Amino acid sequence: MTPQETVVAMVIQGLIVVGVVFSAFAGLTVAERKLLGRFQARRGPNRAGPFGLLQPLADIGKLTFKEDFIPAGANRWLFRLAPMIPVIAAVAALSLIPFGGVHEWFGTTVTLYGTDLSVGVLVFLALSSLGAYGLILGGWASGNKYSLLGAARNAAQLVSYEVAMGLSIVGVVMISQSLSLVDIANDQAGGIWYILVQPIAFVVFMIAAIAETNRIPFDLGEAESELIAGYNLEYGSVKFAMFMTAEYLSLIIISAFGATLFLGGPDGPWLPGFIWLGLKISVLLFIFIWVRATLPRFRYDRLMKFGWKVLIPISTLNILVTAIVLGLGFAN
Amino acid sequence: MTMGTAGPRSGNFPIAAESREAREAAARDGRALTPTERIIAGVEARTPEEAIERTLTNEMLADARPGVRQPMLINLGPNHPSTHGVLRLIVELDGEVVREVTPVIGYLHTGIEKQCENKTWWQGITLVTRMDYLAPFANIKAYTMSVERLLQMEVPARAQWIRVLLAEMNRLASHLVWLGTSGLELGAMSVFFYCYRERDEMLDLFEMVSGERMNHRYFQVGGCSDDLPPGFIERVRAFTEEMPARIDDYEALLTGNPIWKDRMVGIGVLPAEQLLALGVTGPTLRAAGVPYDLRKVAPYSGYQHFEFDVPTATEGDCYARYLVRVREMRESLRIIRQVLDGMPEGPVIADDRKVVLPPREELAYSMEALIHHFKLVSEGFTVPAGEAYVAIESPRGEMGCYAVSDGGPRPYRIHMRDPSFVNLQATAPLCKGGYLADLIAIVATLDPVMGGVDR
Amino acid sequence: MSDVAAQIEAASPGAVVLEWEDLGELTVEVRGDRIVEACRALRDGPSQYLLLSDITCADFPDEPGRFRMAYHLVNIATGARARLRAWAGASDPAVESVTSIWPGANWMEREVYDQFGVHFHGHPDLCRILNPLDWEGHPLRRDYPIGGEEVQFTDAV
Amino acid sequence: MGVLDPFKGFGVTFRTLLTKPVTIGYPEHRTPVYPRFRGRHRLWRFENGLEKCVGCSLCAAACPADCIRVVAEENTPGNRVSAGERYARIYEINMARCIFCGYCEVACPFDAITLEHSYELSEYTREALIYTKDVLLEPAPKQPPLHPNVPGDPSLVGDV
Repeated sequence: MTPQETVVAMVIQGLIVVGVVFSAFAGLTVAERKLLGRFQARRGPNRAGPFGLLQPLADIGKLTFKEDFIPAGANRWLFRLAPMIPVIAAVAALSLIPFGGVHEWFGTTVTLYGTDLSVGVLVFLALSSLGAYGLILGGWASGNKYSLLGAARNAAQLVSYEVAMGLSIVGVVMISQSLSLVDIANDQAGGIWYILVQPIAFVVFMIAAIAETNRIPFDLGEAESELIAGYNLEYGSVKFAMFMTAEYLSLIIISAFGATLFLGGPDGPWLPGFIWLGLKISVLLFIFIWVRATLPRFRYDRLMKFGWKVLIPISTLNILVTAIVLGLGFAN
Repeated sequence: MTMGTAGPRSGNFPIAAESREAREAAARDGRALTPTERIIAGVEARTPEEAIERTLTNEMLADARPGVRQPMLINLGPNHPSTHGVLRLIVELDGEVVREVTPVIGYLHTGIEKQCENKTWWQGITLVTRMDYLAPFANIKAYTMSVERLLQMEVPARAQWIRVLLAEMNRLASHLVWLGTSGLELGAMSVFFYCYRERDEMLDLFEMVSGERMNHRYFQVGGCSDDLPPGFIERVRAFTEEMPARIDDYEALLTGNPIWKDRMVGIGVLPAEQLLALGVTGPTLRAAGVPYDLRKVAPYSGYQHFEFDVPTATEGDCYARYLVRVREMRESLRIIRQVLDGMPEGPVIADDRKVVLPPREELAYSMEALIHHFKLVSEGFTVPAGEAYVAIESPRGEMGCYAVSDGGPRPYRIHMRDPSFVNLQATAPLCKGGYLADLIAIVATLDPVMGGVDR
Repeated sequence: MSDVAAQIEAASPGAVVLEWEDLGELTVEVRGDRIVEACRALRDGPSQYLLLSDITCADFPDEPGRFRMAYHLVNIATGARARLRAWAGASDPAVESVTSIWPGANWMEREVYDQFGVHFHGHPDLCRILNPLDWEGHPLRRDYPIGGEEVQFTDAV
Repeated sequence: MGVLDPFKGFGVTFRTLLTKPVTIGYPEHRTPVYPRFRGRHRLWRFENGLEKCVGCSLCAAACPADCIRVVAEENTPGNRVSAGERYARIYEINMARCIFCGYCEVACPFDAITLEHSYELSEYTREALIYTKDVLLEPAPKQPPLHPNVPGDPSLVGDV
C-alpha cells in the first residue's frame, strides 16, 4: 500500500471503531438502565421507541437543547475545557485496544487495532488518569463548594486506585514479558487466559476499575446523596453529556482493557475475534452493573484505607509470588 | 483566579435576605444575635457588601486571622437529596470533617396547631394526620385518644384491635420507607425499590380499609369510621406470610455487607444518658440500650394483650439503630398476626349519641338520629373542659397530643409532641467530629419526617 | 400531697401552688420562677422523671397569668407521668429556661418563644424556629388572627 | 453470620433480575381502586330525575378545607329541581383545596353527594378546578320525568 492508501485505510478504520464504540456507548446507557431496572424489580426506560431502545436519542436530544450556562462564580475557560478532557482521553485510549489480529479482508490487510505501541499498557494507564483531570478541573472550575469537595475526592481516589491498578497489571506483564497490548493478547491466544494464572490480580483490577470509572460503590466524587452530583453539579446541556459520554466510554474501554489482559482478548473458538471480545466486554460490564445494583457506597476515608491498606499490599504480594514462580522457571 | 471575582450580582438572593432578617429581628428585640441566627446570617455572602456585613455579624469569621484554618460553611438543604424533605443543615466543614451542624427547620410549617383551634374536634382529625405523613395512623391515634380521654369515653374492643392492627402496619410501612431511603442515601439503590414495592402493598391495604393511601381519617373519636372491609383480614394475613422472607432479603443485602457495616458501625454514638437529656425517644433511644417503648411501659389500646419484644441494642450507633428498626419490623408482624388471629367481633365505634354520628341507616327513619346528625356535623360535639396529654409509640418515638378544652366544640389548644422534632436536636451532637458522609448516615438513621418536625 | 408535690416542696419550699389529679393525669402547678428547681427535684429525686417529654404553652388572655406553660415529665421505667404547670405572666411573659437540666428543652422552648412570645431566661439560643426569623407577632396567641386565603369559587352568586 | 454474608446481596439482586417487574405501566395499565376509594365528587339524582341535594349546606359545614359553597333556593311549582323544599342553586367545590376526606359524603343525610372512583383530576388552570354544579351533577335522564302520581300522563310533565 502507498502511504496515501495507508492513511485513508487508517481513517476509515478509525471511523468504524469510533462508530462502533459510540453505538456501544449508546447501547450501554440503555442496557444499564434496563438492567438496573430489572435488578430492582422495575422495568427501566420503556417509553422512547420499542422497549425504550431509543432512549439514548431522547437523552441526547434533551441534553442538546438544554440551556448551556456557566455559573457566575466559575472559571469560565477551565469550566469549558474540563468536560473535553475525559472524552479525548477515552477516545485516545481506544486506539490501543486490539479488537482482533491481522486479517486479510477484501484483498487488503486489515489490522483490528489502532496502534501497537510497545508500551501500550503504560500509555493506557496514563490516558485513563488523564481523564480524571477533567473531573478534577471541572469540579474546581465550577466555583461550587460541593463540586470542589467532589473534585478533591476524585483526586485522592485517582491517586490511590491508579497505583493499585498499575500493580495488578504488573503480574500479567511479567508473564507475557511485554508492555504491548497486542503481544499480551497474542500470548493468550490458544493458550491459557491470564485470569487463570493471575486470579487475584484480576479481582484487584476489577475493583480498581470500578474506582477508576467512579461507579458505585466508589462514586464518591459525585455521591448524589452527599455532594448532590459532586464535580458535575454545575454542568448542564452538552457539557454534562460529555462527562456522561466519557464515563460510559471509559467503562467500555476499561472492560476491553481487562478483557485483553485477563480474558485473552479476541481469543476464542469458531467466532471472529472481535465478537469474542465484545462478549467478554459485555460480561465485565454486566458485573459492573450488578455491583452497582447491589452495593452501598464507601465512605471517603475507608475508600482510601481500602485502596492503600488492602489492594496495594495484595497486588504487591501477587507480584512477589509471580516473580518467585517465574524465577523458579515454572512459567515455561 | 479566585472564586467570586464576578463582582456584585443582581437579583434576589434569599439567603442574603435571611441574613438581613436575622439582624432585623434581633434589633427589634434589642438583643444580640443568637448562635443559630448568627450562623444563618453568615452562611453565604453573595455580594461584597454582604461579605462585609457577614464579617461584622459572624464572630467566627471575624476571628479568622491569616494562618488560622477557616472552616468551610456549606448549606445542606433545604433541598438536598438526603435530608428527608426540607431539613436544612448548615455544616461547618474542616476538609471532610464536620465541626458544627446547625439544623434550620420550619420550611414545612403549616400551622396545624393554630388551624386546629379554628376547626371542630371532628375536623381536627383530618388536619393532624398530615403532620407526620409516614405515620398518619399514629398521629390520629394520639389525637383521638386524647379527645377520648377528655370525654372519658370507652372505645369498643374491636375498634381497639383494629387500631392496633393499623398502627402496627403503619409502623411497618414507615420503617420500610426509612430503610429504603437510608439505603438509597448510602448508595444501596436496590433496597430502596424493594422496600417501596412492599410499602406499596401496605398502602394498597390502607386504601382498602380507609379509602385513602396516606392521609387517612379512618380513626374517629370513639372508634373507627367503618368496619374492616371483607377480605381485608385475608389479604393482611397473606402479606404477613410473605413479608418475613422479604425482610430476610433486605438483611441479606445490608446486614452482613461489609461496606454497609463500615458506614454504620461506630458512627453517630451518644450515650443513653445524653440521648435522654436531649429528649430522644423511639428506636434511636432503644438502640442505646434504654427499653423505653410506650407499648410496654405504659400499654394503651390493649397492647398488654399481645406478646412482643422490644428490640434493644447497646451500641447506640447507626448500625444498632438499623438493627433495632429491622427487628421492630419483625415484631410488628408478630403483633399483626396475633391481632388477625384474635380479632373480636362487635361494634367498631362507641355508641355515644352526643359524640359519635348515628348509624347511617337510622337517618332514614329516625327523626332523633337525623337531628343528632345535623347537630354533630354543623356544630360539632362539645368536649368537657380540661386538659389531657396522651402519648403513644409512633414509629419514631413518643408521639404525644396535649389537648386543652374549654368545654366548647372546638379545641382550645392542640399541641402535638412530634418525636421527629425532638429527636432532630440530637443531629448536632451526633455528627460533630464525624465525616460529611457520616452526617448522611446519622440523619438517615434518626429518621426525621419534616412534616412532623415543622407541623 | 402527692409524692411529686412533696418532692418539689422539699427542694424548694413554697414552689407548689396547686396540685390535683384529673383524668388519671397528675398536675402540679408551680410558681413561674421556681420551675427550674421543681424540674431538677423531679429529675434527681426518687420519682426519677428522667425524660422531659414535652414543653408547651396555652394562651388564656383573660387570666392574670395569661400564658400557661405545661411541662410533661415521664419516668421511663414505670411510665409514670406528671405535668408541671406555671403561669408566665401577661405583660412581658417569661419563665426560667430548663435547658440547663434537659438540653432537649432547647427547641421546645424556642418553639414556645416563637409561637407565644414567652421568654426563657437563661436559654442559650432563643430565636424563632418554625416561623421565619423576621416574622412579626406570635401566631398561637389567641388574639393573633388565623388569616389565610379566601377560597376561590366562581363569580356566580 | 457466615463467610458468605458479604455476597448474599448479589444473590438477592440476581434473583430479582429473573423475576417479573412489579411496575405498572400507568396510562396503559391501571390498577382498579378499592370500593372505599375516595376520588372525584358527584351529585346524584333520584330515578325520576329530581336532584337529591336539598341545599342544606351540611357538607359545607363539615368540610375541613372549606372548599364547598352551597347557595340554596326554594323549589317553586314551576321549577321543581329537588325532592325537598329547597334545592342548591349554586353548588361548587374547589377541587384545588379538597383533601378528599369524604366528610361531605358522611355529612349528607340524603346521600346526595358521594366521592367516586375517578382520580385523574389535573387541569391546566385554577379556574377549571372549581367544579360547578353542572360538572358535578349526574346527567339528567334522557326521558323527561313523568309525574310520580299519574304514570304515563304526558300532559303533566314539567308541571309537577
